[in-house]
Amino acid sequence: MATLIEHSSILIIAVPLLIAFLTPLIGMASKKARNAVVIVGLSFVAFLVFALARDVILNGIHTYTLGATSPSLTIPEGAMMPIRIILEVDGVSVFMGIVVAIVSLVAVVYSLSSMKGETGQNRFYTLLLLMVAGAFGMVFTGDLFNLFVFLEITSISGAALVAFKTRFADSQEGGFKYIVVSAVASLMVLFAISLLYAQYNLLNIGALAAAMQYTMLDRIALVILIAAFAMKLGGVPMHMWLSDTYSVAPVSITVLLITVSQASMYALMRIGFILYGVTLDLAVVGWIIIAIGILSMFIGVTMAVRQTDITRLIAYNCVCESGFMLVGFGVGLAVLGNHTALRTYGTTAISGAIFHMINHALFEGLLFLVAGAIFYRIGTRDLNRMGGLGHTMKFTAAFFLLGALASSGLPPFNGFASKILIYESVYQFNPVLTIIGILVSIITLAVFVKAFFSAFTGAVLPKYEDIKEVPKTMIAAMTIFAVIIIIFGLFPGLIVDWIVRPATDALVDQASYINTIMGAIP
Amino acid sequence: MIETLIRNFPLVAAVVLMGIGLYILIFKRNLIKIVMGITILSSSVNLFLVTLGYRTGGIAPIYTDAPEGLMVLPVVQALTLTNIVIAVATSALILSLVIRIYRHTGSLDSKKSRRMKG
Amino acid sequence: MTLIAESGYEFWNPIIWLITFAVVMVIVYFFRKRGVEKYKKGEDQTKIFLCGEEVPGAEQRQVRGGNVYWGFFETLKEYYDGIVRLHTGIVNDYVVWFVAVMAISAIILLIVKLVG
Amino acid sequence: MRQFFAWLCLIVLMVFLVIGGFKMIHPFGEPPSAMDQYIIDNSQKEAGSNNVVAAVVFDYRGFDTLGEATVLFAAVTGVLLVLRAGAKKEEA
Amino acid sequence: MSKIVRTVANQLMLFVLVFGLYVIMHGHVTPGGGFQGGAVIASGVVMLIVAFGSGQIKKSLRERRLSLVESSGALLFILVAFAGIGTVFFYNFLVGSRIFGGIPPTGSNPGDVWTGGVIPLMNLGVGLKVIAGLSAAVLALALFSSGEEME
Repeated sequence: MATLIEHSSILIIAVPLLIAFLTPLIGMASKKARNAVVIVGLSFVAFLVFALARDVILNGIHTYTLGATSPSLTIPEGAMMPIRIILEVDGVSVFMGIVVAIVSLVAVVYSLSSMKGETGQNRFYTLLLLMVAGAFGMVFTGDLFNLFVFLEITSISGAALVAFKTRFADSQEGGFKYIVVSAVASLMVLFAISLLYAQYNLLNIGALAAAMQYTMLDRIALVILIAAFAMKLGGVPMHMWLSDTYSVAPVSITVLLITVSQASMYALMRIGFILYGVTLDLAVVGWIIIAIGILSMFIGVTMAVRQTDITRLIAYNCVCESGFMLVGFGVGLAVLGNHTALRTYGTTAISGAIFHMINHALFEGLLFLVAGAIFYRIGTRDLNRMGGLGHTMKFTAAFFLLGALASSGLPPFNGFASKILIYESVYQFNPVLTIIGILVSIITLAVFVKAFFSAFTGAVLPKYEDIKEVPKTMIAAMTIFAVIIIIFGLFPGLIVDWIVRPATDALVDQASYINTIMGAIP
Repeated sequence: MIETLIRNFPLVAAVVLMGIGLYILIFKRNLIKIVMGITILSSSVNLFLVTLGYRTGGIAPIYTDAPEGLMVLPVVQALTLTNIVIAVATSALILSLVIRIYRHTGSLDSKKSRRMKG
Repeated sequence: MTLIAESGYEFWNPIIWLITFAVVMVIVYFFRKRGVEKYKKGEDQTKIFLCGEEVPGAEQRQVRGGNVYWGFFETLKEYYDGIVRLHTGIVNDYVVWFVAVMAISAIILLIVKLVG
Repeated sequence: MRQFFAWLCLIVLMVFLVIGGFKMIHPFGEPPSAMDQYIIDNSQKEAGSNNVVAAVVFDYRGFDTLGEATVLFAAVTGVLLVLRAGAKKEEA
Repeated sequence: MSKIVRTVANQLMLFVLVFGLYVIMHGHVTPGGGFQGGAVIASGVVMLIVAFGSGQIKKSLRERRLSLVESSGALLFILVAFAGIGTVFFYNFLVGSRIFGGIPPTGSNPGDVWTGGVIPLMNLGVGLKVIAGLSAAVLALALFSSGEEME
């Protein structure tokens, strides 16, 4: 077991890759075996993630030097800096790992029946596993160029999966937009990385953070990195690809795309808090991120109100929710240099944002799964052609209501628990932000009242009288999300104490991240 | 100032190439030209990376029958190799999507062929 | 333990909230019980009454999703005209916004460097 | 309008990047080389390879190469997925 | 294409294969490696497609076989990486052993193929993968744009 824990951080990334390479061969033989292998492999990975999370929360940061003579040997003899690629897993990384593990399992379970009858299923599962592996790599790696490579893996497999339903024109268009945007963003990220490499001849995040001088080139690299990752996570005004992409992808892929956007937000925070850390003009960078967040909240929700396509509506709501996280992180970044403010409300804001990340993945995922269930049954996403579905699809309606209430921050669901943290702390930073946030939450409720009203209520339409409930596995997948949402809503204190606090402490503690790498200089 | 320009000209050239790529991505509506713009953008990043690794009078970092002399930096060349392969993969995928879009909409114009807006 | 009270402004405990909710539900149930005996199935009071006109079918009765919040959009017409015009689904514009954000934040950071 | 805005942003960004090119701390031809020099000196001992770039690609940064191979694998799988036959009837 | 082109392409393909395999297997001694050699052979396949037409090539290069080769190449690569997990993932465990275990003398030397540890094996895996992958992608694009589709 100790050996397994020691190697777990690389196994979590490499096992999905191995299964992905095996999937085409197994799929040629039998479909059932392929599905079984995929589910068993992802469950094993999830188990590893939880074991690793326990280990990290108990024993501190976990490092793994690839190709060295020992996993903990970060710096070889005779060198003053890390040479090889190092996986550095701290609280935030395992938190994101937990999110990816849960969501990927649910996505696969949902795909089992929602993808029935489609052609090219072998490649579908292969790319899905590659996407999961890329997301794990993005959150676990401690090397900037490695981060870029995994970003590309998620982008390419995601674009191919968005265009999975090749018989629809708009799904092809969504895949095209996604790959173009991702390619431009990740190329600019690589340019910024090369700017950093040109000055310090380093690629490791911890070593770069130790050597950072915040020169002119560092500012330019910071600007490019912020813009690129904000584009990847869909912050206004770079959010337009998001609604086009999320609304046309198969929903089990959309759920994974959400976690990929969360991984991009994780990368943004890693760069802001750890890589640049206390050297940058915190207030200014914090306010830039807060401005993007406020714009995302307001424009996202106001655009969501007028949508008549249900998945587009939920996609714009995703933009709005990620605005909340950006505001929380921005406040935490703005007060990072000021210790009293950080202790009084900065850490609370960061905790709220981190807690909102997993809640966002959960309830937006649930809403997308419900939208996919509706599309699976009645074959349209247009709210104008829906009505009275609540009479026949009772479970689906209940799940949609649950997700909607959680997303608009009504008690006692998890969305409220994380939003109240953000409200309280941001109020002490700047009351106007909190007022805007509460207003946006109210409009969010209006958005979902509209969607629920026009889709589920009313008399049964004659053309939908023979609609049945969706298959068992889809119900099971939605139930997993629903149960986790209710648990998180009823015991928020436990969740915050167990996984959110360690993540927050890891994010604000730049010194220990650096010392874990650079402390081993002989 | 001017000798700095002369000295750092390769770096500036990479930046100018990146400007050309962004120009194509912004102003050209043809989908194939968009793919070209992305390729040019990645080529500019490759040029920048390789330029960073150059040492004056350096030789290739290969010891087989190597002449005497300082070797240029190998890591940037590895990064460039990675980026080249990634660019190839990306353009292959984008081109396949462009073919599908053309089959569906019969247009290669990013404005005429779009279905979703607002 | 299930208490989140960092700021001291207020506290949030889902258990207490649930108890309150249950009490309110009990009260609501009593109100409903008082009215439920008067309700008889299969009479006119259970049918839809539309000024004596005959009731249209479900298709016509259903309020379309596009018609909800009509007044809201009418009030904010200018805002929505402006904001929707920005959402051109053209991929080139997405790159324009990306470049714009990079340029603007670069200017901001440079000004900060010159001032401070 | 859009043209002007786009030109403005592009020119501003390019100006910043060119200034960055001037402001290079280490001018062209003399890069900082601590990490790379270690690799150049030790690649034959540790990786047993004459080709230092191959040593970097497959030994020192082998994980990046695994990711790169994965990217190519994903792209080829994606091409074959997008261009697959037997997709149901097309709707424009 | 005309008969001359087909004949020349047929003869040329042999040399392309030999050169590509040379580049792949000498990647740790001379410039080159798996990607480069694989790209060389894939370009040879592209030459055949240009000469004979994609429909002709489709008969001999089945997509099933190509994806089989590609997956096996990727599997070889990642399994070689896994084999080092006794010490550390990606550990170069073959240096000093009997297979490809030679250690070249430090400094400039004539070069020896029997060195490099796991690097030649990884080159081979990546080479197989790039050959099959690029050929499959180009063939699929050519077939689809010429109207007929892959099975």
